Amino acid sequence: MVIDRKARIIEVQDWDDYFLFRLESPEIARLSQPGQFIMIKVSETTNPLLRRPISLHNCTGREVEIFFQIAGKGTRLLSQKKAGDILDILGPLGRGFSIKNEFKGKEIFCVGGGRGIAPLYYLARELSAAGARPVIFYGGRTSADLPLKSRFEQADWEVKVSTDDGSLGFSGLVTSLVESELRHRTPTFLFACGPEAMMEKLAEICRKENLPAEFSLESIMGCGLGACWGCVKKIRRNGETKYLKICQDGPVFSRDEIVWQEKENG
Amino acid sequence: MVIDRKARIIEVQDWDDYFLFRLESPEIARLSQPGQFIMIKVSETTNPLLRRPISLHNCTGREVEIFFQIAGKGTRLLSQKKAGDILDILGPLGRGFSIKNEFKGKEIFCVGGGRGIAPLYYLARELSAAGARPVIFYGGRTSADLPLKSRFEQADWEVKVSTDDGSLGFSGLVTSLVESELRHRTPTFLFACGPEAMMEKLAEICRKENLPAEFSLESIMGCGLGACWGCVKKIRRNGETKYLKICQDGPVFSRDEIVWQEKENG
Amino acid sequence: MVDLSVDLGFLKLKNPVLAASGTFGYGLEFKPFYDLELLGGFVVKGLYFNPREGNLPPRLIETPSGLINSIGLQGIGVEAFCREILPELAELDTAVIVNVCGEDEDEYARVAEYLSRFKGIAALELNISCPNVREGGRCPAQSSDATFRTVKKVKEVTPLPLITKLSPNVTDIVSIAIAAEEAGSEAISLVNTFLAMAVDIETRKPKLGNVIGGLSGPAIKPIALRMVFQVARAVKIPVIGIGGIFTAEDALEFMMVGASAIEVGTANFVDPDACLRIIQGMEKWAENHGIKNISEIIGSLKI
Amino acid sequence: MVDLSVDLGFLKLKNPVLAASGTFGYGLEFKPFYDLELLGGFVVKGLYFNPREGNLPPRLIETPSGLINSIGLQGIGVEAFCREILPELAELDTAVIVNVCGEDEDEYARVAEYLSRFKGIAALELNISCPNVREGGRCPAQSSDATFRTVKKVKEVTPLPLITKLSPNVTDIVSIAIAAEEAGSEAISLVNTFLAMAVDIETRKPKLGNVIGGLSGPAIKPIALRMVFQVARAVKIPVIGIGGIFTAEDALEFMMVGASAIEVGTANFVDPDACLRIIQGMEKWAENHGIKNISEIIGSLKI
Ligand SMILES: Cc1cc2nc3c(=O)[nH]c(=O)nc-3n(C[C@H](O)[C@H](O)[C@H](O)COP(=O)(O)OP(=O)(O)OC[C@H]3O[C@@H](n4cnc5c(N)ncnc54)[C@H](O)[C@@H]3O)c2cc1C
Ligand SMILES: Cc1cc2nc3c(=O)[nH]c(=O)nc-3n(C[C@H](O)[C@H](O)[C@H](O)COP(=O)(O)OP(=O)(O)OC[C@H]3O[C@@H](n4cnc5c(N)ncnc54)[C@H](O)[C@@H]3O)c2cc1C
Ligand SMILES: Cc1cc2nc3c(=O)[nH]c(=O)nc-3n(C[C@H](O)[C@H](O)[C@H](O)COP(=O)(O)O)c2cc1C
Ligand SMILES: Cc1cc2nc3c(=O)[nH]c(=O)nc-3n(C[C@H](O)[C@H](O)[C@H](O)COP(=O)(O)O)c2cc1C
Ligand code: FES
Ligand code: FES
Repeated sequence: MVIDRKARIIEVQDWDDYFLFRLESPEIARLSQPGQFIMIKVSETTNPLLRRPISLHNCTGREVEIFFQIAGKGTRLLSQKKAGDILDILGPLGRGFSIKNEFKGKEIFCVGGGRGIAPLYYLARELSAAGARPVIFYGGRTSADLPLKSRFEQADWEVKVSTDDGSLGFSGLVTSLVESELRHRTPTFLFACGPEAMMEKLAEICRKENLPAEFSLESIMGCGLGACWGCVKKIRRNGETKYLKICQDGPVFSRDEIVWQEKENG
Repeated sequence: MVIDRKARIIEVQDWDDYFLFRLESPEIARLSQPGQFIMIKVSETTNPLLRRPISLHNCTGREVEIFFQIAGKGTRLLSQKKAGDILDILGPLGRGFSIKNEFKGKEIFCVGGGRGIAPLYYLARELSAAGARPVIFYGGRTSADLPLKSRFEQADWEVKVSTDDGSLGFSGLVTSLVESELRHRTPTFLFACGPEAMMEKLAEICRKENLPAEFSLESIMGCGLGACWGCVKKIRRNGETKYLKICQDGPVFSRDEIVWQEKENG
Repeated sequence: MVDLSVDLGFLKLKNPVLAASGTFGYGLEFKPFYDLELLGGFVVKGLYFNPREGNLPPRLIETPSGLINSIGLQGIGVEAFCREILPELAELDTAVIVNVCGEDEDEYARVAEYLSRFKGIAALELNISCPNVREGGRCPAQSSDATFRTVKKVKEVTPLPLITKLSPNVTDIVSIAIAAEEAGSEAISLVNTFLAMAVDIETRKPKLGNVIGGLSGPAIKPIALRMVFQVARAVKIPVIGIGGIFTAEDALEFMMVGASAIEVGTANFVDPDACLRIIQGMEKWAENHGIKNISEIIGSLKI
Repeated sequence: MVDLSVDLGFLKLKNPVLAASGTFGYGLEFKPFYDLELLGGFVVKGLYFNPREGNLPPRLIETPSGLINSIGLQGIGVEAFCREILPELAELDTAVIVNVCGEDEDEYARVAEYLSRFKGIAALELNISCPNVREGGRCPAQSSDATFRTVKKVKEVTPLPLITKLSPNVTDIVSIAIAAEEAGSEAISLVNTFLAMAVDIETRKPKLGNVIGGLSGPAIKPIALRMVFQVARAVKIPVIGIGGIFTAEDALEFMMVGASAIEVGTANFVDPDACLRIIQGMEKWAENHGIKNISEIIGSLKI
């Protein structure tokens, strides 16, 4: 469903490579789900050509937030926008995370790697609202990749950070941090978003621990609307394994549905 | 000769569709001639792809000025630059107007149509410096097309303006204004820059009055450096009629050299 | 008031703007954006007889002013289409055109024959030009003979009007267009995508799972326009122009060189109401230029 | 230190970067920007035997990420070139390649034969692919036979190594490349420009005086890359990649799919020291990736 097409930027926060925009977008704020995303037009010319998918990072009142990293020329152009500019957007799109009634009172692991942290703030807020206890795992290469640490901490959730280079928090991959926590804790569910290798490893850990989980996948998107079949991922569902659209059937899929490694260039 | 590649914008002045930039470009300021131009990179992406040619409007000390009109997407992008930005330029390029010793003490007509006024400020200053008396004819469709009127007037030159719609000065084409002045004045030379139809008409008037003249031509330019043969115009010179490069052999050509109307799409 | 309608002979369109196959889903995906009945029509995603998996991802790569895709015609197959989608489309007061694919000449005919049993289809667009399904991107539209044979075979099994969609990956597009005309095609549409590739220099692998894909978007417009110009002068049947049309001005260029209608592809991704914007822009342009019937401008190029 | 040199067999280049014909004048135009001896080499503007006027202006039109030109090979002719320009070029310690044109097979041979009398030319690039001189843009590189005959004829009259430059306006670029190889060409370069056009909707006239021109620039890169990939796998002689190369990364993509060297065209207009930037970027990339000889990456694509 697409309900908002224009969103005014109210505030821009930046940490070199990472940016947080607060946008006025009343309908999306009212009707979206954590894990959904918007498609943003980043350029007035034909290069870059396509819109860029960005998750909803937070929704409150009439406002939504997005959090993104500069990954290439599209996100760079986006980062140059200023408060007062109007963004041309489509959204909310996709199927988000499943927040279940039985999460109430339970511990829920939310694992974000790098920019993959973006949708987890909105998710954790909704989990809290549903009475669950989110535990945030936030991994990055180095401390500069964890700009949202204090924001999550201020929200009064348990926050565990890791850096590959040991510059902040646990030294090593966030997957190892999750694994070691699982030795003495038994969460009810795990949600994750981040690099595919991270999520694949988490899926493996979860399977071993019998921990149900959902993952938010990425892909280059042509339309974001289910019209181009460009964003597909091999998914096992209803006894069939086939290409489903990340933009429409996802971006969130559950642990055992995802075929992580398809043979390449085959 | 290309001597400057970067120029910092010091000041921007704007009148809706027209812009005047003051640039720091010491070498061009020192070594250029009126009628020469620079090639400006207007975009970081590939659309628009090519640089845009813009005349030198003025040169003083370490600074040069350019004056341009928004004509399409390239000049629009240029107009969005701000003081402090660095322009990527090539210049000075081309062969400018010929200021001759015998102009001393004589009246010289300088005719600009619309954005074609741009190089005439620099020209008039050098004419003054050489002891000549420039008379500026400045034509536009309407009064909004004459933003530089007061600038020329402040320089203490005789300035005659015309508008097609009569909203300011002489009502009608600038060519008619020139024609009527020629009934009672005998200038020594005429320089002009503007729409080709205007210049062609002026060439005809000058021939009738036996008034020598030079015209600054426009063309879409690939390189501005004489390397692509993209910018040519049919020119009669040394007994031959052939395609010469506006960027290198021009942009200024003299009255009888220019073959105004070539058969089209032939 | 401008009359935007154009008459293809076998089909009268409300206006010359069609959404191009593969970029408009089965149409319904765009219902949230505007009333589909405002369109001249739309061409649904290419259909084989059976459902198809499509190609290995990644399937899309952006290039300067262009997009390479190697979808490989993933789709639900013609039976599911006729059962699940067509009934809703058939209700619409706009031209619904179905893009017909085949692994071989027989499959084209089977798909066309099957579709002919249903109501609500205005025409078939014969996609003999998809670069994404065979080794090296070969397709019938690269040979006059194969084009003639395929069109002929399909003509024999369907009463529906045929629009043959050509590939730009050829030396002489005119000879292919003439082959389609001689085989009885009611119209020609062109162009499909240009065979293209991109390499990830870090992994040293092709960026597309399928190695090679098809280039579309503004990058190709000048080449597509030239081909439409050449074909429109060479055939008597109507020509539908496709390739990088993003604005009303683009559409008008195609019509001036001889296209009776146009299809909008990649632009639908960048802006889901691109077709609507183009229709409105065309109407406004015609109004400003005192043009009463948009069809006046078809082939009006002065040379 | 990275060794950037590449060996074409008949010619060793300091580095794989050549400036492309028609975009670099006669070379000397770029002397103000950098020392021409830093280049792998450059290809001078196409020469016919006699001076040529070229086509009616306008000759250039910008398109999204592309440029259409219809220069029509204006130039001074081979005699004036050898008299006025070549002596200065011959002094340069870099590969000077001359782009050879002809109205017919005989003229190609005459130009090549004449050039062979002079010192300082490293190779001839046979421009059998210029779209701007004949009706409808036809050229020998659109037919295997004409390609074979033209190359063969030129081979007979010159001891200079031949690089045959192919047109992308063909159905099967591989078959043309093979024809050139079989006729004895020492190398293949591709691509020349794509036939294209643009219309001014206000005047309803083609934007180019010549109606049709050739498209170059980043827009065509993905198609050119695919063609170089296909040709490099099919021939044994070295392949020089051309088409929309603006950055070192672009150049590396072409080399990975099999090009032994590359030519930079339109980029020289946008940035007169584009070639230098590309050479430096390549060197830096190789350094960062621990590559000692740039020639290691030729054809290193993993599929
Ligand atoms: C559903 C979804 C939600 C997302 N949410 C966020 C978010 O909240 N914050 C955030 O920072 N990023 C998010 N992303 C990723 C973001 O869309 C990409 O980083 C962005 O599109 C890259 O565009 P670019 O022009 O900056 O980079 P490009 O120059 O296009 O590419 C840079 C590199 O990123 C790769 N890439 C390009 N597009 C994508 C893509 N869509 N997904 C993955 N890799 C890509 C390219 O292959 C290339 O290697 C999300 C992606 C998806 C699919
Ligand atoms: C030597 C020279 C000096 C110039 N000096 C000035 C100056 O001082 N101030 C100023 O305002 N303009 C000047 N121009 C004109 C200016 O270069 C063009 O207006 C500009 O390039 C248009 O670019 P655009 O992207 O804004 O328009 P586009 O979107 O590219 O085109 C808009 C329209 O202008 C036409 N056009 C495009 N480029 C040119 C061109 N180079 N010459 C003529 N028409 C063109 C197009 O065909 C189209 O109709 C000069 C041109 C030349 C050749
Ligand atoms: C993602 C994608 C999928 C496509 N699928 C089809 C298809 O199924 N059948 C077809 O005939 N053309 C298909 N095409 C080609 C388009 O219909 C159109 O011919 C081409 O994209 C050029 O137009 P454009 O530049 O406006 O996109 C597809 C194009 C894209 C980008
Ligand atoms: C203005 C211009 C003139 C050209 N003239 C020639 C020529 O004389 N001979 C030739 O073989 N190619 C000529 N070309 C083609 C280029 O050498 C090159 O093959 C083509 O532009 C593609 O490369 P690019 O995208 O890097 O420009 C010309 C290209 C342009 C843009
Ligand atoms: S992005 Fe187009 S179908 Fe998902
Ligand atoms: S613009 Fe290239 S030669 Fe004049």
